[in-house]
Amino acid sequence: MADLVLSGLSRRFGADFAVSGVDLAVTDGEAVVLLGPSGCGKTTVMRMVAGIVTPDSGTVAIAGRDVTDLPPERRNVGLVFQSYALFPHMTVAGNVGFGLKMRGVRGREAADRVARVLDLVELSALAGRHPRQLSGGQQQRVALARALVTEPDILLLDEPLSNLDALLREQLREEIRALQRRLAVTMLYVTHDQKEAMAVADRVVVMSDGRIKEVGRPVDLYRRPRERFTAEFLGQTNIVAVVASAGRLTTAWGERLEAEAAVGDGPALVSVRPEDIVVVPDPDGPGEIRHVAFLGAEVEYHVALPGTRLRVRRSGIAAGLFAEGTRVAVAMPERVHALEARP
Amino acid sequence: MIGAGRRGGSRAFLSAGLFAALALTLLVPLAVGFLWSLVDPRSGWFAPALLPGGLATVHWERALASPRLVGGVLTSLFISTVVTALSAAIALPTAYALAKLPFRFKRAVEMFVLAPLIVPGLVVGIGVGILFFRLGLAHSVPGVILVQTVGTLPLMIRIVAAAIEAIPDDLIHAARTLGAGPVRVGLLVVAPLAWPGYVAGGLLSFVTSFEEFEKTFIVGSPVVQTLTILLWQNLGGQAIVFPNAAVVTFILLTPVLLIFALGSWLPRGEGALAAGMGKL
Amino acid sequence: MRFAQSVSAVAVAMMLALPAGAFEPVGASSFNVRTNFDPKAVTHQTFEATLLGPARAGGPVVFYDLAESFTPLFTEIVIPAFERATGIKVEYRQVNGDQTVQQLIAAQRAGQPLHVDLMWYPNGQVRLGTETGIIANIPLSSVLPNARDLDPSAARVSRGYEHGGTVLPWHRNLTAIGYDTRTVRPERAPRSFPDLLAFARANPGKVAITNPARGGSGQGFLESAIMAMTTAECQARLFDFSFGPQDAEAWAQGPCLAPVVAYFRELKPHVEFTNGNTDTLNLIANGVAQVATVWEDQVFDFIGRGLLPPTVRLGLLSSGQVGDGDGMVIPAGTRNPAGALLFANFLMSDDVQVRKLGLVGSRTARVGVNVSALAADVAERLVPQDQVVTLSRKRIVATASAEATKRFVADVLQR
Amino acid sequence: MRRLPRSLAVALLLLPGVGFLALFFGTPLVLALVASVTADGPGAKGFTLANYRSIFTNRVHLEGLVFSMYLSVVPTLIALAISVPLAVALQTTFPGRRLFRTLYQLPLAVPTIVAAFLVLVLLDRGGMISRLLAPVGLSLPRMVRDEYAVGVIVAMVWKAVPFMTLIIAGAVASIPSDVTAAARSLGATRVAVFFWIELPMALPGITAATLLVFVTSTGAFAIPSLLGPIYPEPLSIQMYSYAFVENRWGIVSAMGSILSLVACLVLLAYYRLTARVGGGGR
Repeated sequence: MADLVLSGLSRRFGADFAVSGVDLAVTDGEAVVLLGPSGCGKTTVMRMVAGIVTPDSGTVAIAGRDVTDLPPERRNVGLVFQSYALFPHMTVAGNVGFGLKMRGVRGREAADRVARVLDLVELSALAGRHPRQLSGGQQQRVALARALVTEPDILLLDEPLSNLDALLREQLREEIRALQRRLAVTMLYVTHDQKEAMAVADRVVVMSDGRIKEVGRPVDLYRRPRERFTAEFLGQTNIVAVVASAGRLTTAWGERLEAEAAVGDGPALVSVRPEDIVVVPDPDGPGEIRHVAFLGAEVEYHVALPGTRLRVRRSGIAAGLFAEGTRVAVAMPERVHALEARP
Repeated sequence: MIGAGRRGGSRAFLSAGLFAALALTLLVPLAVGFLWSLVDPRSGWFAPALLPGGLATVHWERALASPRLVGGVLTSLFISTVVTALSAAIALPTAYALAKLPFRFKRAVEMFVLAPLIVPGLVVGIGVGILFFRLGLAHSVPGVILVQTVGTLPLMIRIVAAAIEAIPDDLIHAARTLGAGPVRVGLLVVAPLAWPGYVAGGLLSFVTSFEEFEKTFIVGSPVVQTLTILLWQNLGGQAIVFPNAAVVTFILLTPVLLIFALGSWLPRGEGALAAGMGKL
Repeated sequence: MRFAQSVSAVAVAMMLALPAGAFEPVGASSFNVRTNFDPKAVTHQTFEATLLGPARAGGPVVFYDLAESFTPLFTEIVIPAFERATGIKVEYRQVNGDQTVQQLIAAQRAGQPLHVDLMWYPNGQVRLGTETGIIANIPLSSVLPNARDLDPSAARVSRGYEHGGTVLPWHRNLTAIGYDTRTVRPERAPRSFPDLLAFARANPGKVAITNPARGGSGQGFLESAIMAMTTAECQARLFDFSFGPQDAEAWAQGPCLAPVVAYFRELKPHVEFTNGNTDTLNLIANGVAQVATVWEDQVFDFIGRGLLPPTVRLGLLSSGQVGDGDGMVIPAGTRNPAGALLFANFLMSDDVQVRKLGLVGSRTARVGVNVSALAADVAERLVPQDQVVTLSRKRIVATASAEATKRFVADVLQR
Repeated sequence: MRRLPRSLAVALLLLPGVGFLALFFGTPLVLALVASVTADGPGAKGFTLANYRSIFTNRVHLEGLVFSMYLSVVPTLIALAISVPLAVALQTTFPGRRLFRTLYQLPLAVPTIVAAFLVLVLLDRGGMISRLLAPVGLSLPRMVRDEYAVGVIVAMVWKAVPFMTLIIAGAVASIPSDVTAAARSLGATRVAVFFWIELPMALPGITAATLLVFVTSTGAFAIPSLLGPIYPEPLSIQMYSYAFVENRWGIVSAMGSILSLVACLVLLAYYRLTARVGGGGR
């Protein structure tokens, strides 16, 4: 168990920066998720923590010790890959026991520890199988067990669920979260899936173009993003142009809103989540429903308003399903969150 | 990607070590061989002299003026080219069947295709020699081409089969639904997509044919005189004559070097080769 | 070249001469070659007149050469001269003699004869070639005008096998002892088998002996040892052409060879056996071997080509050393026997016979050829003439030699 | 056009390749097999096992067979010991890697006779290396025509290493980098990764390369003929002289059949080995 400090990490591949000036501190036992679109550098950061990629500049410190120049085998990290990266020529038990063997742990002790961690991931019955005889979910559990058995200082997971189908993905992400809590292991988790990130993380690190955009608790980043990128990447949102004047915000169709925090006068942007907007049929309303998508538990409407177009979500159809072409009145939440960026 | 520290460092040592080993095992022998081709016959090169008593180009001049040697170069190039083309043409359907179609006795067919690589060339040569006398193919260029193809076809089939295996079935199915018959699928979809296999298999076939000795010697010599046969005559058959052997060696290496330069410009060939031969 | 003149001279002579001594098949009632001329009409006098026309009609003469060192002599001198004189093309091919014999046999059996008109033929295979019928039964030694003065011991016998003249002894050669005067003064060079053993003991690793199984210089050395060490009784049939393989095996496995085997066993720890005639010569050039078993013509040729130091000299052991020479044959499958006969005759001409001695150290079997005009620096690359006269011996029958070699491998090398 | 029955289609596709090999490889092999049990010599006819018997009773033949095996096994093992680390080293990036990867393959295309020639020129007594060492008072042990066939082995290894390395490097390259990275993160050093991960995962390629080199060495003729000791002679050389000097094709065919049999046994052993290593599932 240990904390992790990255300072000024940079790495080029060819002429391009894959990672540029990344600073991050992860406290002991914390679960931090690196979130961003593919190519944003999150995997490279993780690989520099693992020691698979060497940084051009900057340092990595685990438990207060500078490990930047240490090879992977001397960092005591556990690594889980999107591809599982199981050793095809070893059984499940052989895979899980590999790290112990490398540390000179043998015999009874090794067997006990392998059995315990297999129990933890509920795979005891499959200990004698080879990886190719397992399903994807089982394989990833083996990879997890293999990474945990050596009691690593840091558990690193690189898109661990991306090769699994949706249902399994949700199930396994809960398991990972529960395990991490139970073992109180420091975890760095890389994903491009915002739901997964929010479900797993104590804190989320949003990355783009090799840099950290924003760091925060999932709820904060979702409700009160500073950056437009964060707002748009974490779930769906409506970016609405407003004009601020003495703390009051006015939309293009004349609705007046209140800002959560002080906003300087002049044009501004606010992020309004689709589920926070209410529409009701009103022949004189400013909006018109242009598109309706029935999603089961929810209905999504695309509403045209003067100068903009809003995405609105309602749960259930208790209030009825509005047809395309219906004129509606729009109710924004009373208090909205203004982004730092201005139009 | 894995490095024990900041990039650089130990990789320079690795590089230096590998190139030193290469120089010692390849460059030095070839340089000494080349010196032998330049020994002046008037002074010779006798122990304990470290260098020849004098240098002369007389061995080269004589070789390049010799119709036998020039003929040998042409014969070798012609035979190797035809062998490669023949192997490539014959290999495609069989490789496709092995790669994509399920059928009974597939394992047996695979082993049979492998067998010519397993049986020593001398044995194949002697057996084929007996047969070719009956067919009237002995001591003829077609006979040599056929017996060399026995050695190159298994390589080509295996390597091309591995390349075809890597082609997604969906592509073939898509082409069929778009109206291409089996033959056109083979020529327009499978063959172009299997080209890394053809590159690797073609290079290997050409080189194998070019340097082949035992089978050609038994079936073709003395009427068909490839470069390796001429080399044998200067080195072992009747006499070991270092300067002549050295000249023939370097004449033989020239096209080989060209082929290699060509090969290194064609990417992915190596991977296809390894895929074909990596598992028998 | 004198040849062109001789063609016209003979043509003139032909008009005056009467046909004499027609040529008959050897050992059979008919010829085993197809000819487009009448063999009965070919005499020394009518030779060229009868053959030139059919030879020119027969296409190029395909000629197989089994020796590496003669290539320049053939391709640069002899063949161009022959082509100029007769207008008949010669296709030259260098071959492996033993392999070609097998191919001729296989081709003959398959009924698809190999196209070769004249072949320099390995003399150890004359028995096999005659028995399998691949050699044309034309008595070359008596047919060719230029062969009229052959040494009688060479004309009809090759390595103890009597072939009746089908093999033309165009080349004579000696196995000898070579030594490098950089390290061995001529008076210290071994002159006898005991000398050689003593020298080898005193200079371990400095004597190179060609493996008799891999080279004639070694096999000749073994034959010379047999001649020197076995009883007269044991040698009784060594020049008897009826000494077949079974007889030879019994003889070689019997008590006769015991002293020879004993000698080689004593010699073995102190010498280096090599993989062939030229392998031995390269050891001399490398400064490793000081004394070695060699062929006279190869030493001569290698010195001339800068492959052996000019300090190497030759000598024969005092108990005598054997020599012989591969001869020319016309294969039964020839398509141009007339051309082959003309070319073979040309090879036996004075001029070719003299030039090949000066160029490649190949002696002549013709007694009438004057070879005394050799330059001194050329002559010293050969075995001294007095030793040739007194110490050169005929080779024993090939069957005995082959079986003795097997005994050598089993009882000397194997231990 | 009607669709061909599947089995007919397969047969038609297989025909060119398999038919060619059946005609020009299978038939001669059968002919050789027949010749090996047919009595030799002029006029001799009929079935005999004498040829095979003589291989196992005549000491010159038997020791030749053993020597053939020696000349197959030893160069193969040495080439293996060089090729596997080299193949792994080639996976890392280093300055001049592309050039090296082209150059090291060169001996692949050099005829075996040339390899023998270069060894003869360099390593024979009084050869280039001896001459270089002589001034400093060192001398080379006998490496050509010596009883351990060092020169033969050097030439064969020189020829085999590029071929083996090429195949093994391909096999190692196909190991996903994630797998080796996972092993490193689990505490395996570079060396441990080699022995525990890369070696076993590349095993099919390694054994395939081993097999092919073994077989090539078994039938090698030119190299032992030029560099080998004068006794024993490997079967390949004995075959040559029986065939072309003595005209005894029966024993030649028998020796060839024995060599082919050995090769087939090694092939079967290969299948057993790879089936076991890769085993455990489908």
